[in-house]
Amino acid sequence: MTVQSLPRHDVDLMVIGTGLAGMAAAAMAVRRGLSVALAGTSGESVYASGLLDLLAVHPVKDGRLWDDPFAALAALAADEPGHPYARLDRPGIEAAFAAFTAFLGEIGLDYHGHDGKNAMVLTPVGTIKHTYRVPAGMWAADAGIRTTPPALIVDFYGLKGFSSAQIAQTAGVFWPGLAHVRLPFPGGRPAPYPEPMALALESHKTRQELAKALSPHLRGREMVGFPAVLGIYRTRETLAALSELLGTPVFEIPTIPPAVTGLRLKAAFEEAMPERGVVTFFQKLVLGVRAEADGFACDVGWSSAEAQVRARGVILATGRFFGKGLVPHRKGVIEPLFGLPVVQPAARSQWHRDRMFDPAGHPINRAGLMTDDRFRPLWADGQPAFDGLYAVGSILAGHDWTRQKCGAGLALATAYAAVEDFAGRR
Amino acid sequence: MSLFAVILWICLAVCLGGTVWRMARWLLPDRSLAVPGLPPSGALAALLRSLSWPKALSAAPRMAFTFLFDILFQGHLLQRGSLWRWVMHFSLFAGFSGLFFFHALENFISRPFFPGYEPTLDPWQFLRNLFGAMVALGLGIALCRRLFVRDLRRTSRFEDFFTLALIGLIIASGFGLEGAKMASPAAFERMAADYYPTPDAADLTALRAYWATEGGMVFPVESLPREAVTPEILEKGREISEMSCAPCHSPPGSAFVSAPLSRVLSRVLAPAGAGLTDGLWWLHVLSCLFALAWLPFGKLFHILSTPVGILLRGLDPGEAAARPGMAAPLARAVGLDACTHCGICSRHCSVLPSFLALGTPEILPSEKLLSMRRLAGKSGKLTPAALAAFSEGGFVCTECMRCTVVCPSRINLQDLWLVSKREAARLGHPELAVRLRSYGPGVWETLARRARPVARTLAASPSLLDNPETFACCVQCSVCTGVCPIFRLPDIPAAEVDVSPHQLMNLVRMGLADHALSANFLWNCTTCYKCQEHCPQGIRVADVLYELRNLAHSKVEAAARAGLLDDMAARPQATGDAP
Amino acid sequence: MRTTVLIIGGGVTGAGLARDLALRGVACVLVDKQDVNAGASGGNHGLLHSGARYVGSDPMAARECREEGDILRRIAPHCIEDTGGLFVAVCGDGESYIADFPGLCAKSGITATSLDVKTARDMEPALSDRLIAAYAVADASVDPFKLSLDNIGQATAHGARFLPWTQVVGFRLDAGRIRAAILRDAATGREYELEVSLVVNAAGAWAGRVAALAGPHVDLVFSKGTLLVTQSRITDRVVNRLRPATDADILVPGGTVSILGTTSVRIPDPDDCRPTIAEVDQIIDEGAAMVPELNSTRYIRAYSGVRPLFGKTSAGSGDRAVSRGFALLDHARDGVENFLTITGGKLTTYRLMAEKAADLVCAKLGVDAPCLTATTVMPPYAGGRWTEPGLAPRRWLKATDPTDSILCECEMVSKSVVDDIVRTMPPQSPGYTLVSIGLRSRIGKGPCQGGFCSIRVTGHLYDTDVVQGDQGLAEIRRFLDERWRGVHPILFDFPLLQAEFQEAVHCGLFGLELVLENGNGKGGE
Amino acid sequence: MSYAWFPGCRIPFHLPGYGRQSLAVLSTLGVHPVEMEFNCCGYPVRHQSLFASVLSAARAMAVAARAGHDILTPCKCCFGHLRFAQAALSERPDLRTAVTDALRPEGLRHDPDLTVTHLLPVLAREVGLAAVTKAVIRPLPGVRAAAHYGCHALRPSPVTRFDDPLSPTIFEDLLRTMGCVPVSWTLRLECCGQPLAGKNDRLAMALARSKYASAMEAGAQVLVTACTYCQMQLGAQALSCDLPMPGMGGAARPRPQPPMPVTAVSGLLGAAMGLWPLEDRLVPPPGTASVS
Repeated sequence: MTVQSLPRHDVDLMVIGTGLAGMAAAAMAVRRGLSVALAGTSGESVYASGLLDLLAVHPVKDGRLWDDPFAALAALAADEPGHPYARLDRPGIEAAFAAFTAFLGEIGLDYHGHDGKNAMVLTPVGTIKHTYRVPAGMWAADAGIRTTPPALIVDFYGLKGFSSAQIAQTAGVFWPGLAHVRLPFPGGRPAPYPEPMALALESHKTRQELAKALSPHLRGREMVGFPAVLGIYRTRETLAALSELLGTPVFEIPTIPPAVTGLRLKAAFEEAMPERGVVTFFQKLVLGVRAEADGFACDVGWSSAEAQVRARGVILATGRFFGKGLVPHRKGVIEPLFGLPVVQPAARSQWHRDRMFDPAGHPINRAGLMTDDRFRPLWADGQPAFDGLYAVGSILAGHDWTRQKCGAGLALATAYAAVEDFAGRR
Repeated sequence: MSLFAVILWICLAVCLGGTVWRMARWLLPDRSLAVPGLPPSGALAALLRSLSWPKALSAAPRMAFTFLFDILFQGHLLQRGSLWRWVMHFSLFAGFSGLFFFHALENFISRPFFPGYEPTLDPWQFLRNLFGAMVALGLGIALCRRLFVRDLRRTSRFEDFFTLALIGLIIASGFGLEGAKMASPAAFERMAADYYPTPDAADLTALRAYWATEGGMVFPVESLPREAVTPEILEKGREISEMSCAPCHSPPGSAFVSAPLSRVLSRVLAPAGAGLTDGLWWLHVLSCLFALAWLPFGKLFHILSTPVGILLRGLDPGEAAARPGMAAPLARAVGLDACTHCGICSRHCSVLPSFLALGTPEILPSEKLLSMRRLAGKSGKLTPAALAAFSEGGFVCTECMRCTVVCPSRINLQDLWLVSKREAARLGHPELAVRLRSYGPGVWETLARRARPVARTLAASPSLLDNPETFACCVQCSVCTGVCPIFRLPDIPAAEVDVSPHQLMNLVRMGLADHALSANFLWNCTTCYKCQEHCPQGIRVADVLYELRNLAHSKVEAAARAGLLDDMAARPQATGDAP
Repeated sequence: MRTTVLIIGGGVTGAGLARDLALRGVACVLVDKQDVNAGASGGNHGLLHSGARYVGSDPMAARECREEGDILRRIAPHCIEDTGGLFVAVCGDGESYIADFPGLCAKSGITATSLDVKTARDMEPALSDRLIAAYAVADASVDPFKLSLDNIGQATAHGARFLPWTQVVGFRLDAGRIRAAILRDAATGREYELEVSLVVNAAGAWAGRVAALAGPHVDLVFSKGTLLVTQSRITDRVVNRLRPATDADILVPGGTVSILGTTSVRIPDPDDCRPTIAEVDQIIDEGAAMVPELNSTRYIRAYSGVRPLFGKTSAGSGDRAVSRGFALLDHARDGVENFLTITGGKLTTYRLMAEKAADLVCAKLGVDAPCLTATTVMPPYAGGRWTEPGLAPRRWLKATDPTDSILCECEMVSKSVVDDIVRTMPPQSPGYTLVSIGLRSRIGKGPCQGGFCSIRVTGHLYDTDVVQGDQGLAEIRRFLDERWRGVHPILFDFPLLQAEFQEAVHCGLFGLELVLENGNGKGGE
Repeated sequence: MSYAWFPGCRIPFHLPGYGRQSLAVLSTLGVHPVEMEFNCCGYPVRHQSLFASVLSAARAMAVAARAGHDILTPCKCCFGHLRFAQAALSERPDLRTAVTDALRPEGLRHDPDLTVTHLLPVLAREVGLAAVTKAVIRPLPGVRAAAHYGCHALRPSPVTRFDDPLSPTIFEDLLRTMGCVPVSWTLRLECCGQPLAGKNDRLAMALARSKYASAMEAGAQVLVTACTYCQMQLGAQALSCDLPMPGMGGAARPRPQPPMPVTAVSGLLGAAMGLWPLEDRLVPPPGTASVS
C-alpha cells in the first residue's frame, strides 16, 4: 500500500479568501501575469448583494449620506487617518473598480454606475441602498428612484422575505407611483426559493408565461421591479429577454442574502478562475501557513490538509468574523492563521453598544489588522509581519463597512493595491 | 402381499405422485413467477415452439455435452468450484447411482443384464462396498464442510443435516446389514443347510473353522470348539468352501468395508444374532423407502430437478434475466426446485457483510430462495414478518450476478432476484425506504421517544444527530436548500418538498429528529451532498440526513420486533403520493 | 370607561389576579405599560420548583412550592413539562449541605430520591464526571408566557379586559379614594381615564413607582437575575446544584433549549435591568462545573429579570436571604382606601399570591365569592399556545397546506401560525405588532434572533394588511432592538458571526440605521 | 502501485461493457489492475445502516489490503463510499471497534493507509494527460462533449478529495486529450437522479431529464460519464424510456434514437486510442462538429 503524498502546487501568489476581496485579488493577479492559487469557502461570495459600494456614509454617527463618494473619501481620509481608505488615492480606487467591473463583464456580469456619483437601488424592505456600481439587473432602479415613474413591483406566491406590498408601501414615501402585484410563479411551480426560480427564468418558455401573466397589470406602468431572480448563469440574456417581452425597463430588487445576486458572482467566479489558470481550492480553507525563505508553504484542506501550495506571496482576504478571518473568542479577537495582532477594544464589554442601531456603530466592527501603506500587516511593534504577506478587504482595522457602505470598494481597492505592489516587486 | 411390498408400493406411489405434483408446478408455475403480460402456463409450449428444428439440431451437441460433462461427470462443480466440492458431490452422486442401479435395482438391471450376477460375488461385492464407501466419503466431506466452513455453517439448516443423516443411515445400515450377515452364524447355518446338504458334523465344523478364520465369523463355542481349529481342519474347510460356497461367495476380503465391519460386529453384537440382521435389513429397507417417498418433498428432489435445470439453462445461454421471454416461468420454477441449498451463492454473496451487520437471513441468496420457493408454492402466503424479511433481502441485493455465476446448479438466480423485488413490491412490501416514506407523522410520533423535544448532548453518543455541535454554527442562511437539486425541479408537488434541507436540520437541532422522519423530503433526497459541500459553515447536512434515514430504519425494525409494525402498516398516513 | 378593579401589571401575578377575580365574577381590567410578562415573570428560568431548592433557606416557601406545583399540574398541565429534576453536587461542594439535604426535604414533605452518581450520569449524560452526589426531585419546567396568557385568556373569557401597551400615568384621587386611573397608550400617547372601584398594583419591580402615583411609599430593592439560553436542549431534566443557593446553579430545559442561571445583582432602577457581559462570563464559568458542555455550547441569548424584594434592605450579598415570599399591602394604612399593592413572590406560587390578593379585594368590595382558581381547570388559551417550543414544527409536519410557508425558519413558525396569533392577540398599536407576535410565539427565539424572521414576518404582515405604510421599518427596528438586549451580552463565537451577518443585512444592505435617523427617503441629495 | 480492480456490483450484469472497456484502456496505458472477488462497497445500504455499509466497505478494503493492493474502481459511488467509510472509520472509534470485531473471524484487518482511487484520477494524474494524449491515435476533433461528474466522487470533498468540488477540471482535461471540446453547462455538477431510482422514479427521471436537457442546451453532442450508476441512469434517460422495472419482461419497444448519446468515458477513450471503432451512435453527424 502506498501512502499518497499530498498534491503540491507552486505559484507566485496564494490568495486566501473567496469573498469579493479574494476574488478581485485573484482576478487582478492573473491580469498581471502572476500564477495564482485561491482557497476559501463558498459562503464568502454567496452572501454578496452584488452591489459594489464605494463610500456613502460619513461620519457614521451623523448618518450623513454622500452623493459623491470621492468627496466623502476626502472627508473620511481627513477625519479618520486610520481608515484603510486613507492609504489609497482616487486613481488607484478608480482603476480597481474599472479593472474589476471589466473582469465581471468578461464573465458575463455587466455593471453600471454614474461617474463619480453614487447610485441608488431599492431594498426588499423598501429602503434605498446607496452604492457605487450596480449590476445590470438593478440598474433601472436608480433612474426609477430619481424620476419616480408609475411602476409595478412584482413578487411570487411562496417566495418568503420578499413582499411587493411592503416595498410599494414603504418606498411609497419617496416613490408614490408604485403598484404591486403577486403572481403564481409561471411555468410549473418550483419550490419557493430564489435559486430555483432564477434557474427556471433562464428558460424562454417560463419568461413568456411570466410576461403573459403580467400583461394585465402593466397598463400605464413604465417600469417593473422583480425580486432578484432573473437568472443565475445567464442573467444578461434573461434580463434583456424579459425587458423586451414586457416592453418596459425591468429592475431587480435584491432578496435577503444569501441570494441569487451572490450566487451569480460565485458561479461566474467558479467557472472563470480555473479557466484563467488559477489553481482553485473552493470550499477549502488554508489550515496552516509556514513562512519559508522565499515565500510561504500553505496547507489547504478542510479538516485536514488535502494539498500543499507554495507561494512567494500571500494575500490574506479572509474577511471578518463571518468569513472566519477573525475569530471572536470570549476573551478576545484573534487572527487564527498567522496569529497577527488584532487591534480591538480593550474588553468585551466595549465591543458592542446597547442598541443594535446605535448611530455610532459598534466598536468591534472597527477591530482588525493594522497594515503599512502597502497593506502588509504589522506585528505589534509596527514591523511588517512578512515581506510577501498582504491583508486586504474587511479584515483590515479602522473601518465600519456596514455603516459606511464601503465594503466592496474596500475589498477591490485594497486588493488592487496589494496585487500591484506584489507584481511590481517582481 | 408382504408388509415390505405394501410399504414399497406406498412409497413408490408417494414418490411418483409427489414428483408429478412437483413437476406439474414447473409447467403451471405460480403467478409470482410469471412474466408480466404473458401467461405463465404456456412456458413449455413456448419453449418448444421457440426451438425450431435447425435450432434444436444445432443445440443437440451442446446439450449432449452438457449431459455428459456437467450432469454425469458433474463437471459443473469443477467450474468455479473447489476440487473438494467436486470430490464430495461426485462421490455422492456416483456412489449413490451405482448402489441405486446395480444394488437397489439388481432385479431389473444387474441380473437381467449381467449373467451370473450374484451380489456376493466380485466384482459386485467389491463394487457395492466401493460405491458405499464413495457415498460415505462424500457424506463425510459434506458434513465437515457444513460443520467447519464458517460461511457454509451459517446457511446450513436442519434439512441439510437431515438429508445427510438419511443418506448416512441408508449407507450405514447397508454396510451394517452386509457386515452382520457376514458375521452371522445363523446365516451360515441357513446357507450351509441350503447349499451343503450333507450334514457331516466334522465337515461342517471344518467349514465353520474356515469361515471363522478367513471370514471372521464368530461361532458359539458349542458349534465350533476352540480346539477344533487346526491347520488340517482349516484346509478341509477351505476345500469344502471352494466347492460349495465359492460359486456364490467371493472371499469376504473384497467387501473392504463390510468385512472389517463384520469382525467388529461379530465381537460386539454376536449375542443379538439373527435379530440383528433382520433389524438392520428393516432399517436399511425402510430408510431407503423413506428416502424414496420423501424424494419429491425435500432437497433430494434436486436429483431430478437440477439436471433438468441445467439442461434448460443450456437451451438458453443468453442473459435471460435482462429480457425474460415466454419460457422464463418454467425456468424459474425449475430453478427454484433445483436448489440444493449448498450455500455456495451465499458464501460468495456480494452483500454478505450487510447480512453480517443486519442479520436478516433472507439477505443471503440461498435463504432468500427458500422464501421465494414458499412464496411460489403458496401464492404469496408468507406471514407479514416473513414477507418483510423477504423484501429486505430482495432489496439489499445489488444484482451483481455473482450468485448466478457461481451456482453449481446453474440456476438463473439473477432473474429470480429481479422477480423477487417485483413480487415483494406487488405484495405490499416495496423497498423499506419506500415504505418508510409512506408513514405519516402519526406513525413516527407513536415511535418517538417523547412527544416533546429531547435533549441533545455532546456526551450522549458519537452520532451527528445527538451532538449539539453539529448545528452550533448554523447561521440559518438556507444555502443548503437553495442548492438542492430536488428543489429546482419544475412542477414538483408540494408534498415532495414538504420540508427543506435546512428545515430538516432545524428539526434535529430542536431535538425533534424522531418527528422529522415523517418528512417526505427525507426520502426524496438524492444524497448528492451539494448541501453539505456548499454549506458556508461546514455543517454535514447530508451526513445528518443519512443518520435520520438510519434512525428511521432502526426504529421500524425495533417496532417490527416489538410487533408494532403490522399495526402501523395497517393505517399508513401517507401524505405524499407514494410511488 | 369604568371597571370595578384595575390591575396594574401584566405579569403572572396580575394575570393570575385577573383570572381569580373574573372567576369570582368581579369585573376587572388588566393593563401593562408593555405586554405580558415584561418584568420578572418573563425573566426567569421557567422553573416549577419542587420546593427542594428552598428546604434549607425557607421551609415554608418549600412547602408552598410543593403544594402550588401540584395544583398547577392539575389545573394547567399544558403549561408544564414534567421533566423531573436532579440536585447534583460536584467535587468541592459543601459536604454538610449534601448530608443535610435529604433530611431537610423530608421535613418539608418533599420527595428526594438518592441516586448513585452513575445512574445520574446515565440519565443526563451531559453532567460532569466530577459528580459526587445526586438526588431526583419533582421539578418541572413551566412556560411562563403561556401561563400568563392562559390566565388572561380565562379571565377575558369571564369578562375581564387586557390592555397591553397601556401605562398608568396617574390617579385621580378623591377623599382618600382613587376614583379613576389615567391611562396612556404607549404608541399613540393618547391619555384617557378609567373609573375604578379599586386598584391593585401588581407592577412587580415597578410597584413602587405605581404606588407613588397615588401617594403611598413602597420600599423595594431590586435584585437582577440574569439567565442564558443555549441553542439546544442539553438535559432532559432540571438540574440544580446541590448547595446553598448561589449563582448559575440551575439548568432548566425549556422545550428545545436549556436555560442557565441565575445571578443576583442589586440594581438601583428596575429599568436598568440588562444582562451584562461580566454576569454572562460568571454564569458560564459556574454552570460549566456542573455541566462541562456549557463551556463550549452555543448560546442564543441572555436575559434578565428583576426581582422586587420587599422588606428591610440588608446590605451585602444577602439578597437571596431577603424573603422570596410576597408582600400584600393595603394602602388604607397610607390613606388610600381602595388601593392594594402585591409584589414579590415567585412564579411557582403566583396563584396563591393572587388568591390572597383577591381575598382582600373581595373583602374590601364586600363581595362574597370563594376562590375557584385552585379547582377550576385553566383551558389552553388559543393565543398562548404557540409559545410552546416544538409545537409549530410538529404542526408543520402534520399540515399539508401547500399555500402555507415557514416564516421563522429557526423555530419553524409558519404563516398560518402568525395569522392565528394576529387573530387572537389584543389590538396592537402600530410599531408593536412584531414584538407582540414574538412574545406569543417562538419567532425570534432561535439562532437567527430575528435577523431573518423579522423581515419575513413583516413582509407577511404587509401581505395580510396588518401593517401599512412604512410602519414595517419601525416594527423591524423595535423587534431587533428588543432581541439585541438579549444577544448583546453573548456576542462572541457564533452569535457574533450571526450578529455580524445580521448587521450586514439590516445596516449594510437595508440601511435601517440611516432610515431610523433620517426617515425613509432618498437622502444624500 | 498495484491495484485491485473493484468493478462494483452493477457492472457484471448491468453494464459489462464499461468494465471490459475500462480494463482494456487501462491495460493499454500500462495499468494492470488485478481482478479479485469483492463484496459490495456498501453504498446501497448506507441509508439503511451506517454499520452495514461501513462494514461492507471495510471488508472489501481489507480483502484488497491482504492481497497487497490498492483499490481502483470505475464507479463513483463505490469510490465515494469506500472513501466515506475510511473517513468514518478514522473519526468514529466506536465504528472502528465494531468493524474490527466483525472482520476478525475472517482474519481480515482494516488498513487505514489503503488508497482508494477512481478511473479518472488514474488516467488523468497517474498515467498522466500527456501519456493519454500520446495514446490517442484516432482523436475525435471538435466533438462537443459534456462531462458528467457524478456526486459521490466530488462530494463531500474533504472525504473524497477527487478534485475541486465546485470547479472540477479533471474530466474536461481528459476529454481534451481525445480531441473533444468540453462544453460548459449549467447542471454539470448536479445529481443524475439514480439514488432515487426505484424509490421515487418520477423525481429520479426528472433529475436525469433536466441534466440531459441542460447538456443539450449547452450544445453538447455527447454526454460522457465515468460512473456505472450515472451511466445507467443517464443512459436510460437518453433512450427516453422509463427505467425498466426489475423483472419486467417483454421485448423492448423500439425507441427513437436519442438526440444526444450518453456514453461511459472508457468507450470513448478506447475508440480514440484505436482499441475499437467508435460506436455509430457516437459518430457526430457530418457538419455538426464545431471547429475549435
